[in-house]
Order: sequence, then structure tokens, then C-alpha cells
Amino acid sequence: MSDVVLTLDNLTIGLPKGADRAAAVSGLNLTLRAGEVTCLIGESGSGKSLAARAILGLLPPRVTVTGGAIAFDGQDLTRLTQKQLARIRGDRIGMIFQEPMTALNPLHSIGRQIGEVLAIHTAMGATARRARVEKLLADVHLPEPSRIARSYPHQLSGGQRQRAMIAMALALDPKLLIADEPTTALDVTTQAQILRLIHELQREHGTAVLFITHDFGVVADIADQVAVLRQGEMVESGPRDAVLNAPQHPYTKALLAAVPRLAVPVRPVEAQGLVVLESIGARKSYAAKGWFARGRATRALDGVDVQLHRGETLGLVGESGSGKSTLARAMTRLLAIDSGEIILNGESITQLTTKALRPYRQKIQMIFQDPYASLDPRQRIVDVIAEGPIIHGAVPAEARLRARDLLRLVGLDPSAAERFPHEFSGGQRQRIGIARALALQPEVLVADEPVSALDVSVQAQVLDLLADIKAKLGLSMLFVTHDLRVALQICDRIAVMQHGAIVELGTATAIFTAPRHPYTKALFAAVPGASWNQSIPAAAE
Amino acid sequence: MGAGLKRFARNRMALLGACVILIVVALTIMAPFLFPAGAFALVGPALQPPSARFWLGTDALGRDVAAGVAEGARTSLLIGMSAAMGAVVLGAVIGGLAGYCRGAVDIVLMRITEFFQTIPAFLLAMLLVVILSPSVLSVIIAITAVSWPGIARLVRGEFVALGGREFILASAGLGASGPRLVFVHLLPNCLSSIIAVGSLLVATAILLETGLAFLGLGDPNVMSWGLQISAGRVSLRAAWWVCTFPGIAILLTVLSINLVGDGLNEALNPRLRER
Amino acid sequence: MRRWRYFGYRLLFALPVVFGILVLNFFLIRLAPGDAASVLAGESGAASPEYTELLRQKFGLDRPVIEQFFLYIANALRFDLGFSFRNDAPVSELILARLGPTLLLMLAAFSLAVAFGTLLGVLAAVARNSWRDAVISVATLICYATPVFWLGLMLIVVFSVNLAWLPTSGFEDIGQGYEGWERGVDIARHMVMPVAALGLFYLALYTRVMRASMLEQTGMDYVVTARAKGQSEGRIMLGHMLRNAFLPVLTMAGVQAGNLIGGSVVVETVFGWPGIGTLAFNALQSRDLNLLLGIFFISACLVVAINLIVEALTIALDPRIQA
Amino acid sequence: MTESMRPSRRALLSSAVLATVGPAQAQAPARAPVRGGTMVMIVNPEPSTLATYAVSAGNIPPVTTQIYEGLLTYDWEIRPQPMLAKSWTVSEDGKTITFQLQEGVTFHNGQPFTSADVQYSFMEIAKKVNPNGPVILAELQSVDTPDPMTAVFNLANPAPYLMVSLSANNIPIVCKSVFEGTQPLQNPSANRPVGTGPFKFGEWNRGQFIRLDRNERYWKPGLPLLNRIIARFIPDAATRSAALETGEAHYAAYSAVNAADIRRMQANPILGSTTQGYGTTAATSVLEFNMRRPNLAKKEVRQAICYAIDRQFIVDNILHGFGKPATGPLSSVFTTQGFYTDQVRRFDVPDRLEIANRLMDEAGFPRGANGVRMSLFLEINSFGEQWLRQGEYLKQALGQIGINLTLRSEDTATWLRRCYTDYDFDINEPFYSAGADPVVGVHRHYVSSAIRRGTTFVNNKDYRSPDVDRLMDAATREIVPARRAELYHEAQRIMVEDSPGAWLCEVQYVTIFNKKLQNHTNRPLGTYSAFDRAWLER
Repeated sequence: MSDVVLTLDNLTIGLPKGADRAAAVSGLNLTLRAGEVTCLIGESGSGKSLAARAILGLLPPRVTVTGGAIAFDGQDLTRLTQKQLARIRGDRIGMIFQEPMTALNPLHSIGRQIGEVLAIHTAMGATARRARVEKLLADVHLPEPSRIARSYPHQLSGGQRQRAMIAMALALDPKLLIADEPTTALDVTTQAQILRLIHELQREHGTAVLFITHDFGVVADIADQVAVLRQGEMVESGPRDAVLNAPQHPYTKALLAAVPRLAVPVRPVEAQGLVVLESIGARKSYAAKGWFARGRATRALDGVDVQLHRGETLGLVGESGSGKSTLARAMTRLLAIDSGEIILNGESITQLTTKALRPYRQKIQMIFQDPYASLDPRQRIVDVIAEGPIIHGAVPAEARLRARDLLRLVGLDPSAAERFPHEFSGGQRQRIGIARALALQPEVLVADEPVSALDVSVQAQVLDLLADIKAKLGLSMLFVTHDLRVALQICDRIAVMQHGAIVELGTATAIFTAPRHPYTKALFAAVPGASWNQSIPAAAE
Repeated sequence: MGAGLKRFARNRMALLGACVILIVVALTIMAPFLFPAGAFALVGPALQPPSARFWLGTDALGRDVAAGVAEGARTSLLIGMSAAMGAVVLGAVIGGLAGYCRGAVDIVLMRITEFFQTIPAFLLAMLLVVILSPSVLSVIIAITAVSWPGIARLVRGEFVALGGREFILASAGLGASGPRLVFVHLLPNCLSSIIAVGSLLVATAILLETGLAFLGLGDPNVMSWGLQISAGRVSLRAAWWVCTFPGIAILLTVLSINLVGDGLNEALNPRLRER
Repeated sequence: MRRWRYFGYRLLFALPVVFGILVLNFFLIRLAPGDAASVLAGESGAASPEYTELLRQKFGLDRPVIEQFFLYIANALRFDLGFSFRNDAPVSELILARLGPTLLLMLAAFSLAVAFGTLLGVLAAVARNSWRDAVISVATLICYATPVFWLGLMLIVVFSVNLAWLPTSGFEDIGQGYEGWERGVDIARHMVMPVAALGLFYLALYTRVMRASMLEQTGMDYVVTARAKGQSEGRIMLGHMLRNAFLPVLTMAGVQAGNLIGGSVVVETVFGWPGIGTLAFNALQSRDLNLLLGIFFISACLVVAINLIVEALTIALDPRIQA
Repeated sequence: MTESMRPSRRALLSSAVLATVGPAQAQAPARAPVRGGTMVMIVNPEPSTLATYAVSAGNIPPVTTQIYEGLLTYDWEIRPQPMLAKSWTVSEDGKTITFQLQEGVTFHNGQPFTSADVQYSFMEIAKKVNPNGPVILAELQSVDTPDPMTAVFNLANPAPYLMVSLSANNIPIVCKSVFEGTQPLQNPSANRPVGTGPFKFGEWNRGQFIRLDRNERYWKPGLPLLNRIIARFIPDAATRSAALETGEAHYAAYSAVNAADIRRMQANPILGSTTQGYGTTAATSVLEFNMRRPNLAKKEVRQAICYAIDRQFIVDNILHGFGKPATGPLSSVFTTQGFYTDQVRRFDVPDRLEIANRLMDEAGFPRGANGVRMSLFLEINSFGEQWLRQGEYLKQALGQIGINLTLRSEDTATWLRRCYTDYDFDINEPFYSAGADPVVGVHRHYVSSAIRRGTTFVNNKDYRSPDVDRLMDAATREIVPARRAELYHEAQRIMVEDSPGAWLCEVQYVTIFNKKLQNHTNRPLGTYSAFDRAWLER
């Protein structure tokens, strides 16, 4: 097809002794062409980011390229000194990162940081540089480029920061752009915009792009070529449609199967049960930080009315800051609300003291997002799970015995009981979290983004487990997620939240097939790989 | 914690420090046997240079400097550890209250803490020792009184950080009571930071104690390195050994405690470890 | 600008702190046993009770404590800190006379410690795990563990008595009639050892903080970004990491301001430096209440002022700070 | 005498040898004096005030005696010599003293010196605000000024001690016009003194130095020789020694130099030393027993303590040899006047420990299970490190006779209040200088009329002996020296027998000076007199 810009030839990246495997990446072959987006996709630990960083010689200390070559512009980048590499970086190869907040120097203005690229690689004077920076900022569709140039990173939104990063990476019109999960930290709607921007600029300039991601939806949206990486080895590569629609390797197949589809699975329609948990007009605002920030309080909940019926799963969907987590915590009384009522089984629990609340606690249990933060690192698993029953008066020995049963229930070996949280993987920890919640035999399970920190394959397993348990135990579940695909998979009804209010509430099918609110529509439009998602066959299992 | 100790054991400097501290501790235990007459006993001629009979020489009254160093180790360690312990307890209570209760309690307690950090610590310690009249107890109280704010801020910071962690929320969601949250979850989780910082505090306390004693604010009935130096100071140049050896003792002890404290910090402090 | 408005708030917040210190100090010192008049009488040999009473009246010690307190606060607001009966001079005059040398000593020790601490910290961090790092680390650990007074005495023995390079003590050679530049050099020579004795501990402290801070910055994403731009390592260090790494040092420096004054008590005593530290110790010994109150007040003001300067520097260096 | 009873911080180290040192000048000026130069003397600690007329702290006169002058000065035998008084006559009955004053003397402010100034200095200043005025001038009824150059002192009773108490350090002559109509304690000249002396006050840089400048119009022709005197204040002892060794400072008297450093300094070729110049400031370290305490009310216990202490040890190890054991309440400096006697109960006998233990048994204090008979507190004198050393020694020494001594170290104010107001002490370890006459420095510690609560450095022991009261009262008025000596001998025997205190050591002060500094110690008052004839070699 077009010109080859960069070739990875049997690239092997060694890890320091004591790592879980010898090579982060072994024998990777990849060809990047001008005007093409090549997606390197893999789960966490697959070595995809290190492969990208190796190109620019930006590997962390003690991680080194131990074999193979990186051919760029007739040179083998692995043989260049740091000094020689520095001349290429930023000039002929640009790079953007996952977290634009930390990737930008917090103490320098945006203009200065972009201008720095120009100062390093060109002979432009200060005025010329300033003009060029503003032009670049305008190119990435940032409003008021001169103001943005004077701003500091913390004064911009996440999307604006990533745009500025892109402007910086493309400042000198490089032949290759390396994008290391550039949209992972962003909300879906912002992600869609950034993806469009990269696509647009790349088409305009004919840049070759190496795009690192873990999301097949993103791949579907942006990739020309796809390479799938597992444990440092490439298991499959090829044109996008070939890989997505006709995967050859079992791993690719399994990954694709795990991707939640943008579709509502067929599930038996049940009669709506009684209301178990209800929020009436819940309001909550957070005072802004700082002592003198008068009237700058953020309204996290703005009079929310919502009802959870017995036996159903209600999804709360929204982007960050929409108030969905706040609502979940308010409804479990982990957070006090300013006004309104929280009603459990017809009783108001809004004003109860910690002590008075205790009997109600066991009826509502929560599952948290971060499997690393949600378990006390100093507690054995058995104590984690038995803590609830013990608090509620169970005989400790019995509670511990039951903890082992629960471990079996969530698919873990009972021998796990004596170990500490750090000995488990993310998915396993999330199972432990579920076991802890179940230990109190609750009526309502509140799951706050329970799968968003997990790899896609693990995510599917945990979702299955939740659905399974819910069905088995006849629970009601409040399910908080930012991912519409996940919500459609698991929820009976979905509430879409924006700015602390529910903008649309309906059955999953209704929301999916006939969204009414513009924001709901926008969310659907922004789902990565939306069109592909709908088209793939439900098979692959 | 076990893994932390293993990490600690791999730190050679910290192990070296621990060895020195063990030697100092052994010295305090053996002092009554090595020097049965006590450190104040007039055992020989005044200002004898180090010799076979008096390893570290004698001071202006003919007391054995070695006996003083051995007995002083006990005092310095006693004062250092008690003051550090006091500061840790006081700081943990205040910082814990502030970090757990938040809100107005937090603001008031942290203002008080800042306030105590602003007052020149050494001047305050001097003042307290004079008000309470010099004794081991008053020196401990004075050092405690100026050392707690750091711990308070540390504990508060940890409590606030941990309070936002999901496992605390999870426990609260299980219906855990306040004391349970504090003693089962919050405190054990910041214990390693407290131990690390607390151990460094022992070193600071010993330095403070010697500083106070240098200015004549030590307990006159108890031998301590500070007292030895302040007594030997007048004859520093006629008899260098009188305050040289206690000085070296201070230096080594404080250095060792710092090494151990740093080692503990690196081994136990998860945030440092992640780096 | 919002950021400087924030500074204004900090300034505003300093006032209650200062006032609180005023209140606390007053009552704390009143708690102490002993009466200044009896000390003064003691200095006078065997004074009669009538004479002691005369002194007590002269200095208002016979008034109720509350009355003394309000008198003190009212006067302090006018920066009139009362009269030191022991020194037979107004407190503010005594302190002002001593303020200069102490400020000079503290600021010199402080700025040198920060400057060299930063430099050494960077050197150690750059050469991490090399012999240079090891030497710097060991040296800082030793400085960190050395009692200040001991260090001072050793410096005198070595550099004044044995080598005769530097004067033993004092602020300047009185009676030599030095003027202008010569006088400056003379004072500088007198300052070398006190500044070294006071500053070495903080030098070690800042070196440690700076080293750790630099190492922390090394792993930051923005450093990778700068590298990805093609920036050279030297420029990355100077242009990007240094300023970020310096912020914790600055914060630490602010926290340590109070301790610096404490350290100067000991150092000033050893070197006969005519500053507030010596004055404070003498005042404490002789239970000169008004003078002590004044010294505590001024020290606190000094600490608050240093903290404000640190705050201003932080604001200037860190654009993230705002009200 | 104003120096009396001051627990001098400088004191400590020194004394007894001094009376035996010959009166000859310490140095023989071989070369002709040179004019000019700046002398740097170390004064420690820094004076709190220069109001020497109202405050008798011992660190003030080294500065103020350069500025103020007295009516008299003294020769090596403490015989009165002319100063501002050119001559004097004492009447037969000892009740009238007539002074003829120096002519042509002016104060530093230009005012001429007249008998009105003398009258004012004695009647308005010394008698009223000088803390020692009530003792020294108790008998002074009035001062007449028949003409500007004559002052007549009228006494109620003879006062044999008065004529040895008229030097500048005791009663300085101030300028009447400066003080008239003001409160003497608040007079601006308190810290900017105006006198008639060879040096004028220059500036006082607190914490650092006081500068004194040559008085160009000094009444003694051709004097002073020095251009300037700097009194430097260095708080740290080691640093003071170092300043002398490096030649930064020329002169340090009293205990400015630590006893421990003296031998080394004496070996230094650029430095010299002398024990002269402390003739009227002989100092003795003592213990005071609180006889209100039942234990200490027993004479046997007090004597036992006296026996238990090895005074020579204190001299050797705490005073570093600069002193000698004391035998009783009068210092051996009073040997010249014949007042001193060592024919008293002696505690330095070979079997002193056996005697002490026997006395304790007899007093009814057998040793307990742990060998302890009783526990007592010792109040540590807060005026210097050496007192702590002495306390540490005493703890060991008294341990030998079964007394468990606990040291209590408090700040000066608390110490003074405990020992002189609250009487809440067991044993106190002060330090007194005897003054030029026993009336000034000795009586107040032992006569029962001096039991005055709240007054520092008087009889705080609750010692009440009618015999001693009677003997001392008689000695105050007795003008025949031999009879006076008899009275004192008898009093010493009674007091040592009663042992209301223990007399430990007479301290020998040593002055360390740079050998370039010449002719600095030419009077018994030493640093308490002007350096008008001192000069510096170039």
C-alpha cells in the first residue's frame, strides 16, 4: 500500500530479574505505514505500552531492548544514542499519553510546553513560536488559542489537555504519532471527539499512527490495521475488519466475545416487584475547596427521585461528575444528603444515627470499583468476609466458616481465606468484594462501577457472576456504570444521569431503541465502535 | 508487615544502625555490672586521659567517663523513647480525632497543631523545662509537647486519605462502628508510617534532650550524655575526652536511629515502596 | 489575580495566629513560678523587702494578672512590648538591637542551606547509587545526627584555636573602626562558623528532601513527555524537574522556620552571637517576663513572616495555587 | 562593699590564696608606657544595667569603675588612699569624718565636681537606693558641706567598716544635677553613666559590647593612657578562653575563664595571670542548713555533714586547685586585720567519716535497710555549672554517711524564692563574698535580726544564737582592732560549733591577661578599679 514509516523487526524487550516473565515483549513484528492507524491492542500487562515506548527509547530504567530492530527512516532506532534519539523525538516522531494531566508539566503554561518542541527542533524566534503555538492550538479545535496558550494544565478540562498534547505531538508534523491509550482517562463523549480529532489530523497530514488501546470499540472506530498482543507476544494481526469480524486466534476470539455488545440481550420479562429502595428528592452539594469559595458549591445531586424494585437491576449511567456514584452512596447512607429522603422497605433511613442504622445496613450492601482499594490490605480474606456478620452479632467461628462457603459461591477456592488481599488478582479481589457483600445476606446490592477497573475478559466473568448470584439469591441491584454497553448487558432498567439529575429513565430496551433525551442520544453516539458493536454476531461463544 | 521486615533486613545501612542500637541497649543493660559504683562515683583522679584503667578517661571530678556513657545511654534512650512515644500517642489522638471527625473538629485541631508548629519549638521546650523545673519527667514532657504536631499531621493526613479509600466505606457499609473503623482499619493501616516517623522522632528527641542539657536544663540527679557534655564543655580543650565520647555516643545513636528509621520508612511505607 | 488574592488571605490568616501566640505565651509564662522582682533584688545582693516591693511596683508586678494581660495586649498592638526591668531598657529596643544579627544569621544559614541542599540533593539524585551519591548521603546523615552545639565547639577548636583562621566569636571586631566594605568582610568572617554550625543540619535536611523529591520527579509522566519532545536530559532537569522538585523543599523550609530560631539559641550562645537567641536564654534564666513575652512574640512574627515569604515563593513557582 | 553577699556568678573559682600573695606588683613595667590603643576586656555575664549606684551585681563595676569614681581607693593593705577625696580627718570619738575634695575635677558632662555632689550621692542616692546602703551607711546621719571642697560626715555611732567601703565600686559619686528631681531608678543616666573617671561612656551594643572612650579632660594629668576600653560579652566559657588565646581579648577577671582552662592559659606564652586584685571580694562557698527542718535542727546532724565533706577534694577537682578549704564563717583574708582564727572545731581530721557516722547514730538516725539514714534535698545554685559539679560531689560525700541527697536545679527566681522567702529547702549551696569588713559581708548571715523573710542572702537558716548576736553587735561599734578581733574569734568558735552551715572553700580568682597589656592590676580592687594607668604594648 503506502510507504512504510517504521518497522518493528522481531523486537524483544527484556524485563529486569524478578519480574513475572523474562521479556515484556518478545519477537514483535509490526509495520507502520504512512496514513494508516495501527492499533496495538492487549489487556493490561500485555506489553503494548512498553513496545510503544521502546520506539522512542523511553523505556523505564532497567527495561531494555534485548533483541530485534526498529527501522525508521533508514535507521535502526535501537542503535541510536539518547542524543541522536532526542533529535528524532518530537520532530519526526510525536507521542501522546494516557493521562494528559500528569503528562504535562504542572508548572509551565501550555504555550510554553508546546513552544518548547519548536525551540528544541527549529530556529524559530520567540514571536514566531508564539504564533505557531496558537495556530497549532487552533488546529486541534481549541477555542481562544491565545488564552489556552497562557493557561496552565490544571486550568483546562481533560479533553482540552489531551488536545493540547496532540498539538504538541503534531507541532512539527511528524511522520509517526504514537498514541498510548490517549482516551482511556476520558469520558466517552470526550473520547469520541478526541478519536475524531486524531483521525482527522492523521488523514490531513498522512501521518502514521501507532495507537495503543485495550478497547475493541476504539479499534473499530479508528484502526486500519490491528495487532493483538498477549503476554508480550503478538497472536494475531491484520486489517481491522479481518481481525474484528473473522478472528483466527482463540485468544482474539475470546477477547472479542467478552466485549459487551451494544445490544439488549433477550431476557424473560418479569413482573415488576415492590419498591425496595427509593430516593425522593435527594439533594447534595459539595462546598468547593478553599476557604473563600463562596457560592461555588457543586451540586452533585439535584433532587433525584428514583425507585429500585424488588428483583430488578437498575442501571445508573452517566459520565464522570454526573452524580451517579454520589446517588449510589447516598442511597446506601454512606453519604449524608442535604435534603430529601432515602426509603428502605417503606422506612425512611435518612436521619438514622450510625447505631440506629446498623440493622438496616445488612439489607443493603455495596460493591466497589477499585479492587485494590476496597479491601483492607491488613486483613485476611476470611476476616474481610466475616467482618459484617461479626459486626451484626454472628459467632466469629461460624462467620468464618461461612466465609469459606461464600468464597466457593463467588468462584474462589476456600483456601483463599487465610491469605491477604495483595495475593490476588483484580478479578479475584472483586469476587472477594462480592463475597463480603453477600455475607450479610442483603436484599439490595449496590455495585459502583464494579467492572470498570478490570480487563475486558475478567469484566465479562464478573458480570456473569453478578447476574448469576442476583438470580440465585433473588437480589435487587443498583448498578452504577459509565459504560452503556455494560449497562445494557446487565440492567433491566436504566437511569441516565447528567449534572446530578436523572434525564431519562426507562427499560433497557426502551433506552436502547428509542432514546429520547439528547444527552442519551449523544452517549449512544459516543460509544466507541458503536456501529461495529451492533453489527457483530452475538455468537463467538 | 512481615514482608516489610524482610525488606528492612535487605537494607544494609539500616541493619548496621540496628546493630549499633542493639549495642547501645546492651550497654544500658550491662552498665550496672560493668560499673557497679554508678556514673556519679568518684573513682579516680580528675581529668585522666583514656587509659587501661579508664578506657574513656575521667572527668573533672574523677568520675569514669565510660560509666557515664553507659549510664547516659539509658537516660538518653529513656527520654528519647518516652518523649517519642508520648508525642506519637498525643499526635495520634489529636490527628486521629481531626482526621476521623473532620469538619469543625478538624479545623480547630489543625489550627492548634499549626499553632504549635509555628511556635519556635526549642524555645517552648526550654520554657516548659524551666516552668516544671528540670527533671527527667519535665524534659520528657517538654520534648513531647513540641514533637507531637508532626505526628498529628501525619495521622490526620493518613486518616483523611484512608477515609476516602473504599475499604473504609465498605466497612462502614457493613455497619462498623466508629471505634471499629479507627482501631481495626484506620490505625493498623497507618501504623507503619507512624512507626517509621516515630522512630525518627526518637533521634530528634535525643538531640533536643542534649540541647536542653547543654544549656543546663537537664535532670541533675541522672547521668545523661547531655549532662556529660555540658559538664565536660568547660574542660573541652584541656580534656577533650570528657565531652568527645558522649558526643560520639550521641552522634552514633542518633545516626543509627535515623538509619533504622529510614530503613523502616522504606520498608513499611507503601507510598515510598511504590516508587 | 486570584493567586495573589490567595496570598492576601494567607496574610489575613497570619493575624489570628500571631494574636493566639500572644495570648498563649502570656498565660504560659505567667504559669511559671518565681517573681521577677525577687530575681532583680537577688542581683542586687541582700535587698530589703521594702526594696523588693519598690521594684515590684515599678514594674507593675503587683497588678492583677488580667490587668497585666490587657495592658500587654494593648501595648503589643502598638508594638510596645513593655519594659525589661532586668535590662533596664524597653523590650522592643532590646529586641530590635538583637534582631539584626539574628536575622542575618538565620537568613544566611537558611538560604545557604536551601541553596546548597538543593544543589547537593540534585547531585545525589542525578548520580543515584554512585559513589557521589553515597558520599553525599553519608555526609548528610552525619550532619543530621550531630548536635549543633558540639559542632560549634569543634569548629572553634579547629578553625579558631588551632588554625587561627577565623575569629572565635562575636559579631565583628569592635574598636578596629572598620567602615563600609571592610566592615562587611569582617562581619562575614565572624559569620562563617555560626552559619555553618546552624546551617549544616538544615543543609543535610534539604539535601535529603531534594534528593527524594528529584527521584520522585524522575518517574513522572511529564518527564517522559519532555523526553518525547526531544528535550535533552540536562534541560529536562533544569527546565522541568528542578522547579517541581524544589516545591517540597520550600514547604519543608517553611515548616522548619520555627526550629531555625530554636537552633539559633544554642548557636548564638556558643559563638557569642549578639542575637535574640542569647537574649532569650538570659531572659529565661532571669525570668524576665516582659522580655520573654516580647521575644516569643517577635519570634512568632518572624516565623509567620518567613512562612509568608515561603508562601509567596510557592505561589510564584506553582501556578496551581489559588484561592 | 557593695559587693557583699552577692552570689557572684563569676565567683566561684577562687580565692584563698590571695591574702598570702605579696603586695608587690605583679608585673614590673620594664619599658616606658605607650599611649593609645584599645583594650578589650571580657565581662561575664553582660551587665543588665549600668546603674551601679542602685544595683550591686558584680558584673557592673568592671565597666562603671572606669566611669564613676569614689571618695577613696585602697592600697594593698586595704588602707584608704586619696581619690576624689584628697585628704580626710576622723574625730576622736569616730563620729565625724571630714573630707577635703580634689579640685579641678569635672564630670563628663562638663559640670564641676563639688561637695554638693558628695552630699547628694550619699544622702539621696546611696542611702536610699543602694541595696547595701542600709548596712554601710546605717550610722550616717548627715553630710555637711561647709564649702564646695569640704564634706563632713556625721555618724550616730562609730563605724569602723565605713572607711573601707568608700571606693567607686561601693559608693560611686554621681553628678547631682543629672539626678536632681528625677527618680534615681529611672534616670536616663542609668545606662549612659556620667561620672568623673578616666573613661567616658561611649556606646552599649547590647549582647555585644560596651565601648568606653578616653576622658580627655581627666583630672589626673597625663592619664589615662588607653584610648578606649571595650567590654566584650561572650556567653560561652570555651569561647571566652579562645578569645583570650587568639589575642582578641586582653583581659578577663573573676571566673570569666573556667578554672579548668586556667592551667592551659598560664602555659600560653602570650598570656599572663595574676591572683591579685581580689582583696575586698574574697569569696567563700558555703552550705546553708534549714534549721526549721527537724532533721537539721539537730546539731549532730549538721556537724556530721560538715565532717563528711572533703573540702580539699572540692578545691582540687571543682576549683581546679584555685582555692583553699575554709575553716569557718570568716575568710582567711581577714588575717591581716587579725579577725580570722582557725582555732575552731576542725572538720578535716583523719577519722572524720567515723566521727560523722557516730554523730548520726547519736542523733538517732540509724542506717536503714539500704544503708540510708535520711533523705535531703540540695538546692543547686543556678549561677553556674560548677555548682552542679559541687552538688554532684556532695551527693557522693553525704552518701558515705547515709544521707541520700537529691539535687534540685531550678531557675534563679524559683531558687531564690524557695530559699529566702518560702524557706522550703533543706540544704542550699550559695556563694558569698565577705566584703572589706565582716560587718558588711558576714553578720547578715548569722545574726538573728537578719532573719527576714523575702530578703535574699541573709540569715535564712533560722540560726538564733544570743551569744553570736551579742558578739557581732559589739564588733560593729568596737574601734579598737585588737578588741574587735577578740570578739570575732569568740563568735567564730561558737558558730563553727553550732554549724548552722558548712563552710567549704575560699575561692581564688585568677585574672588572665594578654602580656601586651601592662600595669592593669595595681590596686587590691583589681578590675573593680579604673584602668587609668594601664597601657598596651605595640
